Amino acid sequence: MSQPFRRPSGGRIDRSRPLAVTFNGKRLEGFAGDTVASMLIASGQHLAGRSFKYHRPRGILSHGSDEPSALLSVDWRADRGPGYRDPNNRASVVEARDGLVVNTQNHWPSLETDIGAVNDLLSPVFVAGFYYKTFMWPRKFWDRVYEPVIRKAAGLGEAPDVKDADRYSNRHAHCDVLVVGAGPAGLAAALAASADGTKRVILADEGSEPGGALLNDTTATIDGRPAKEWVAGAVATLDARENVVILPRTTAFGYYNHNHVCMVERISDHRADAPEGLARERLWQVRAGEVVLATGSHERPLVFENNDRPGIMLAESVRAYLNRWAVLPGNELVVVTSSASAYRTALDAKAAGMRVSIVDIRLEADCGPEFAAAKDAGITVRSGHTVIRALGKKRVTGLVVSPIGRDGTIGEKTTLACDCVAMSGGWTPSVHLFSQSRGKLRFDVELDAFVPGTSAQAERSAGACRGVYDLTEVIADGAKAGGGELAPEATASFTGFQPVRVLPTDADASKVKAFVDFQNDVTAKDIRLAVREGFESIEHVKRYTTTGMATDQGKTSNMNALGLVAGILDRPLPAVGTTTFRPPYTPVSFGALIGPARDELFDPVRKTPIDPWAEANGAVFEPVALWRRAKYFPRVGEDMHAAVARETRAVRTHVGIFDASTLGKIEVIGPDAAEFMNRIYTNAWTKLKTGGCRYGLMLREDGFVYDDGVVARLAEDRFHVTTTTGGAPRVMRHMEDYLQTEWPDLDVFLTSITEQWAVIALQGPNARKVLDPFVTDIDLTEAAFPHMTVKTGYVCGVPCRLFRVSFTGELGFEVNVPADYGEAVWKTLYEEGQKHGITPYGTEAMHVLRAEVGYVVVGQETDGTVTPDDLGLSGLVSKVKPDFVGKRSLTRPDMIAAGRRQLVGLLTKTPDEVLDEGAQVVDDPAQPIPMKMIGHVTSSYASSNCGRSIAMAMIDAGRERIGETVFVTTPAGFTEAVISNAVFYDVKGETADA
Amino acid sequence: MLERNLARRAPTVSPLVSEASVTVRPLDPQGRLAFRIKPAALAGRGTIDGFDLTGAINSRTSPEADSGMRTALRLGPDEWMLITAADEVDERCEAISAALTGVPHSLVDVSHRDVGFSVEGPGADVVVNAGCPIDLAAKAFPAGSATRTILGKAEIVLARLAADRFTVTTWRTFAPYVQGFLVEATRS
Amino acid sequence: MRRFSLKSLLQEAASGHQGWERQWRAPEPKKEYDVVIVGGGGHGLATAYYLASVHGVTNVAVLERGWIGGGNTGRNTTIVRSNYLFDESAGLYEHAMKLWEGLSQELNYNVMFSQRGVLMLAHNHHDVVSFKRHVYANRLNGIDNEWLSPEECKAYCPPLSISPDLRYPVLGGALQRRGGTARHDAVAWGYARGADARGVDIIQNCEVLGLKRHPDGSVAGVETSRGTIGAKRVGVVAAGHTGVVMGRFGLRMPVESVPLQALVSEPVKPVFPCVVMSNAVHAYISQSDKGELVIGAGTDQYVSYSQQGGIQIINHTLDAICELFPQFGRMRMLRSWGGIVDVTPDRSPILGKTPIEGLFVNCGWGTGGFKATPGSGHVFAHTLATGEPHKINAPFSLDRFKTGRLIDEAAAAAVAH
Amino acid sequence: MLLIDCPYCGKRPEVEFHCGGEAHIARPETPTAVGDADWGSFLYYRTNPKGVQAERWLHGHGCGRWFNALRDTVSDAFVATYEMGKPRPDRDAATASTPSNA
Repeated sequence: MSQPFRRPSGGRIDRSRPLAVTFNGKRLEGFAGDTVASMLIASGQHLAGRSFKYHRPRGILSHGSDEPSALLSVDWRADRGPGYRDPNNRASVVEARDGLVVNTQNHWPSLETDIGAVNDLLSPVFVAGFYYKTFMWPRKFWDRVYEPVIRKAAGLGEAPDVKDADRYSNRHAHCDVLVVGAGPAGLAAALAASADGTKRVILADEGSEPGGALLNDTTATIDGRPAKEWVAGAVATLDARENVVILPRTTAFGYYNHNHVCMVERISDHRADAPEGLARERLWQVRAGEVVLATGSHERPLVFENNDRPGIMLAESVRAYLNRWAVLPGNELVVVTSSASAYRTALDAKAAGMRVSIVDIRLEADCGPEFAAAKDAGITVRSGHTVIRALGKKRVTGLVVSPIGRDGTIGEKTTLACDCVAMSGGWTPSVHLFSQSRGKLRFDVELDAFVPGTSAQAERSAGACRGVYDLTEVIADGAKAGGGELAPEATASFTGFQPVRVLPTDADASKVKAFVDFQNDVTAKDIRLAVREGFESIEHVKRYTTTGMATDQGKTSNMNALGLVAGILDRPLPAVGTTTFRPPYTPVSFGALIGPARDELFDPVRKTPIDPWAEANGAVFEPVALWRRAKYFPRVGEDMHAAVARETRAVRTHVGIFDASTLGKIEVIGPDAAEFMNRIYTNAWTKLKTGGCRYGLMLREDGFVYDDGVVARLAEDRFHVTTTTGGAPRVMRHMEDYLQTEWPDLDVFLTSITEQWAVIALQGPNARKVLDPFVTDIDLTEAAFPHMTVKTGYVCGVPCRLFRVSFTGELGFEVNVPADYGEAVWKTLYEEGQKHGITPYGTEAMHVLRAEVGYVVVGQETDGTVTPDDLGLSGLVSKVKPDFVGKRSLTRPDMIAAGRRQLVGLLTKTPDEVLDEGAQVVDDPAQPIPMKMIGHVTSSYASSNCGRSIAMAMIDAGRERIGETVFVTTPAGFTEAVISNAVFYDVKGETADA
Repeated sequence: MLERNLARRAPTVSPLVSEASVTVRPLDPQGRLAFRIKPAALAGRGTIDGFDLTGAINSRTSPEADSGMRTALRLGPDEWMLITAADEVDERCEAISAALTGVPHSLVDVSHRDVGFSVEGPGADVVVNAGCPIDLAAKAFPAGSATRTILGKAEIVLARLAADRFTVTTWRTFAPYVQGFLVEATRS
Repeated sequence: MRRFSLKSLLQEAASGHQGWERQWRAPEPKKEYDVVIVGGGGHGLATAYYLASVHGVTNVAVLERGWIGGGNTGRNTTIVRSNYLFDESAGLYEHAMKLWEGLSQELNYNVMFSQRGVLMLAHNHHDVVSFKRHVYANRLNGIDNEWLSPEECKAYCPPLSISPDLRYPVLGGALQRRGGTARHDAVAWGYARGADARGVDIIQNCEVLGLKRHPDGSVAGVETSRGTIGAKRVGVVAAGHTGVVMGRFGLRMPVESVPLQALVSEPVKPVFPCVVMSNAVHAYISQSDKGELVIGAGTDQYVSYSQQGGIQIINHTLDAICELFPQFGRMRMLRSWGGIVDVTPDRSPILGKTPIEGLFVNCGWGTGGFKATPGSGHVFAHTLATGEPHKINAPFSLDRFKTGRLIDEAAAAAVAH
Repeated sequence: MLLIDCPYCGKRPEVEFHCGGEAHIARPETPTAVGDADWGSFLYYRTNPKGVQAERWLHGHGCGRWFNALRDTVSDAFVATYEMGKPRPDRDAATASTPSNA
């Protein structure tokens, strides 16, 4: 397509840099500086999409981010393969560049011929909320028949179907003053705030260049110079100041607590030359001392029949396309307005060579100086007129207008032929961010708008976003908000408007489709229906009709909807309520919000020092909290079952080596360390000798088991505490909490040493033999180094804390060495162990081994509702200590009630049947549903050492029921099992407890 | 001691390089001691074993002249991270303990727990701010500052040595993530 | 009440829909009611509806501070399921599920209950065991819930990534096929319309300021911003504001109110067939009839009545969503919002008597109240009508915080619900 | 994201902190002497005010200290932060002022 509607000169486009994009498979030409919308208009193409519900032809309504209609699917980098396409892009903000592939949405088979448009004919049925009233019969038909049809019809574009191929980045920033919006108010504010050089200022604007509405303006002057020169001067000044950061293409979308403002910067989408790998967008998380909101205002459409026809645009947008992009939105323009500002459009269009007339809803007497200006320019103005309807379908072809009589009667109708309509119903300050900041809005009757009232944070609004429209005042207001003063001489603006909700008409209001919300296809009659049905709060109206809920978040529709409801109810507008604005101001990509947090940077993967060896030796890993742990080490041809059977046998017959580095470790130091331990754990610590170890059990204050682990006393005032892998951070916090808030008098310090030490467990009868050659200064004999003791010394020449402990029941050592040496020590021991049948084992074998000897795992046997006694561990609960965390709760009535679930073993009748972990237990599988469940399986394994399956379970009063037969659920039904003690394996030879 | 027979292996931080102006480089091993003492118990001792403990909370004190590199990062009212040469940890521990005989305190060797990176070059602060939400302006976080904070989803200790030079220290298992995060940030 | 049907819709279409009447009246409050319900959300309106329809108690007022359904009813991610672990919870939520299944017809209001299935993903061994425990318990309680392999999860939810390279690979999932979503606003409106038609007064913009009591201490009525209203019994169903209302009545409650955030994407054509919940990575997602991806995030960590949380919560949730569904990275967040949820120590609701005779409370639903709406209303109506709890809600007493007989679904399953 | 004035570190972002719930709930001196109802109240009942509340925060990813704060639960504005062990500032009735983050 060529550019028949491109003006021969002017505009903020670079005619030396032509470009082309692909639109619905056709070539569309334009210049650097164009948007896709301006290119469409240049080519004469106004039809740009189909509407959400009725599939009506839609054009381009606006020139900015408030565009509700012209939504496109854009493939930003079609040349780089898939992964760069996304739907619902507003044509008015997609900056044109070579290589863009854009397509219209929501039609079949084509934009021009859309079968879905049949909905438009059915629209008498498809009114607001019609779906609440039908589709109820037959009952099963909703999700099977009706809903799929509705869903298919709904939605806008097609979601991407492959992984996003772009990168995104994140930036936390701080400043003294954040200015949002780089129109005249924002520029003035930034100039003032940055003047003395002491304040860090960030100036952000969603547009591609600073200037705001002045970019649309070719006639305004400031201090005698064209406004664009003033803009250029201001930008140059700001650019030169080191304390200022100017961010174009950066939308402040969320105003959160304590002046935390989030913005998205578009980095690469507009650049044809963007190198691959350049981030697409950047999320700015700005913490600002003060925020100046200079976010401008939105023009209101007028509501009349067929006001959605392509070619009908907002008046300021027509002006923007004429001046900024040098395109003619048509040849024959009718300006329909109740606002003075639209006269500027008429004048500019006239100057650009369009045939122009004005239809003003206002009476001549209510107009300002704009009226005479139009007359002087030779433009016909029909004041006191209304629009009855627009003609045309895929493009407006005319307007039926009529004078409004004194009593509101509709006079004789005239048809004005046209191919473009510029409409303006006045202005709505953009108070979104102010409202998000929790500032209180105030309704200003003069301005017919909600404006910022009381601020809730360190924030000021300036310019049009608080209803200041005259250019001179806007600049002064901005400067004031920036902490300075400016009194420029600017040309007077045409300001003021008369609020009009729905244009007067003599048509049957119940039949007429006059759109309030363009994207969601909400008409004035929908809103009337909602009110008729008792939906009077604006929130109810919104939800019932969906007005204001579209991707433009009601920027163009909210005030018209509110005003209409207020008018019907005959209430003052604020009494109907205003909608609260929620982030984001404009839609924000998930990619920008997650930033770098994807793939490897999604969540840290914590790997032990021995992990490289495990990986090299074919380990299968599993995630445990943030860690990855070796689960088992399969040999060729082995599945998990076979590998685990081999690993567990090796531990009981020879020796196994296990990476226990993930265990949480805390060093507890201080003269009051033992007293602190007494208060935190259920058992007593005072009598534990230096060099001794003890298993410790920790409760929450509510009496339920919280964590456990072996604790070693390294010195009178020093304990080495271990915790579960997943529990380490919360145990540390729990301890610090009590220490700092309840017992600040105790002289105790906590240090996390989880990652200081690599922990290598050697378990099995040959454990000592493996270790012996590498220990010179520790006597490893049973007599010198009995079970549950600890010694420090050297292993392989490396400083070591050597624990004689066991989580398998076998002879066991846990070798703690500084983490950097972990892998080397492991390898050394592993090599030596070859002589002794050493076998590396993973977490699965570890679980089996501990279950064989009846050791519980907190988090597996326990679930936050289990007491020590439930686990059969009441012996670990001191009866003597006056207090410890959780003690008091253990005597609450329900904690000592009979029949609580208790830990027992379960042995299946068929020895090789392995129960499902999580399976439920019943006494009688033949009972009717709902069945009485008496317990559940917590751990279950095939035990090679026991020659059968074993399981642990929590069973109601289980310890009294040992020997009884119960029934356990299986995927297919039930199986029989006998309740047993939760100890299944009798350790032979030198055992842990020898 | 047979120690030298064994390879000391830091976590698998990859030799990621970036063509950006900011470089992210793993630091050589250092001796690190987590030192805790209630300020009152210091009883006026300003320096212990050459470590200057007089710095304000969230500051870093390092006697420039001292080649022994005895740096103290004050991370909390009663908490310091003492940095010394990797092979001097035992000596330092003994000396400090001796100086504080009878005074409740805690001294724990965490040399192997932590891994450090330097982030250096024009715009280093911007790279750190890609994931660290604190204010790094010269006024708010001047050279000589040090604090525990967050980088993305990892906890770090951040110290500023000069306007464009930081060290980022993290627990060893978070080191690959932190390194990856910083290198990724240099690309923007 | 004018019946809704295709026939009535077509009739009205022919006449420009001029004949529809108000869905509920806007009455002035009477001097006295048999029952006053404080709180016009889904639970309160359902309570009123069942009081009238099941118990014949029609002299009932629902007092709403703002507009009905404006609290958590209209702010949640509309997930409905009943696959709870403990018998008590399963009983309550399954009771609700059965009511959901006929609700549109019962109310003559299409609440768009869509049994699209709720799939809860297991990402680690703990999840697997926990979900299987649920599956088995549900089976024995007559509640559908089944265990799916990763491949079966993928087949049920094709957009899901089950790549073993995921940070937290999908090890399987628990699927409740009868679970799904409903149209939240319609639930409030449908109950309101049904209750109104049976004589219940729904009074909006009426804030309850205090409790009026007889000399013997029992309930006499409530003080409101629209005057004193007498009542024989008062039921407080004020969700996040329960603590505030009960505070005005002189009672402390074991609840804390925290912000809970959610968001929707821009609408797209059908791309997501069911509801997926992933507790390990804190993300819930479904697609609305309108085409928006509806995504539930977590709670903020502090008490707040602000309906606004921090963006880090949203970011964290979207991290997880894009990890599981990498193709959604280019989707855009259209709207985010917060609700105020009242959370009890055991994450189970409180439904029953209070220390004040004649005063009853229904609160503490935390992040999962929407799904219980019909059941909650049904048993609370029983409680208000008879003065005694229904056997289904008897375990959910205030007393449990004294005895320690908690119903700790959260602890037992590590499942947000 | 809140900006929290740690008594030791100054204003820092919320992600460095962990909220520990209502403050000044004293753990009974002798828990065993407390009845079930009172113990249940200690464990589970919180004021949950709509207005200023005293609450505990831990600067876990910072100086590691627990401290107390007064915060308005309606505006989320902090009224004061103070060291653990210090009495609640006498500003119960104070409404949170507009925060100036400058």
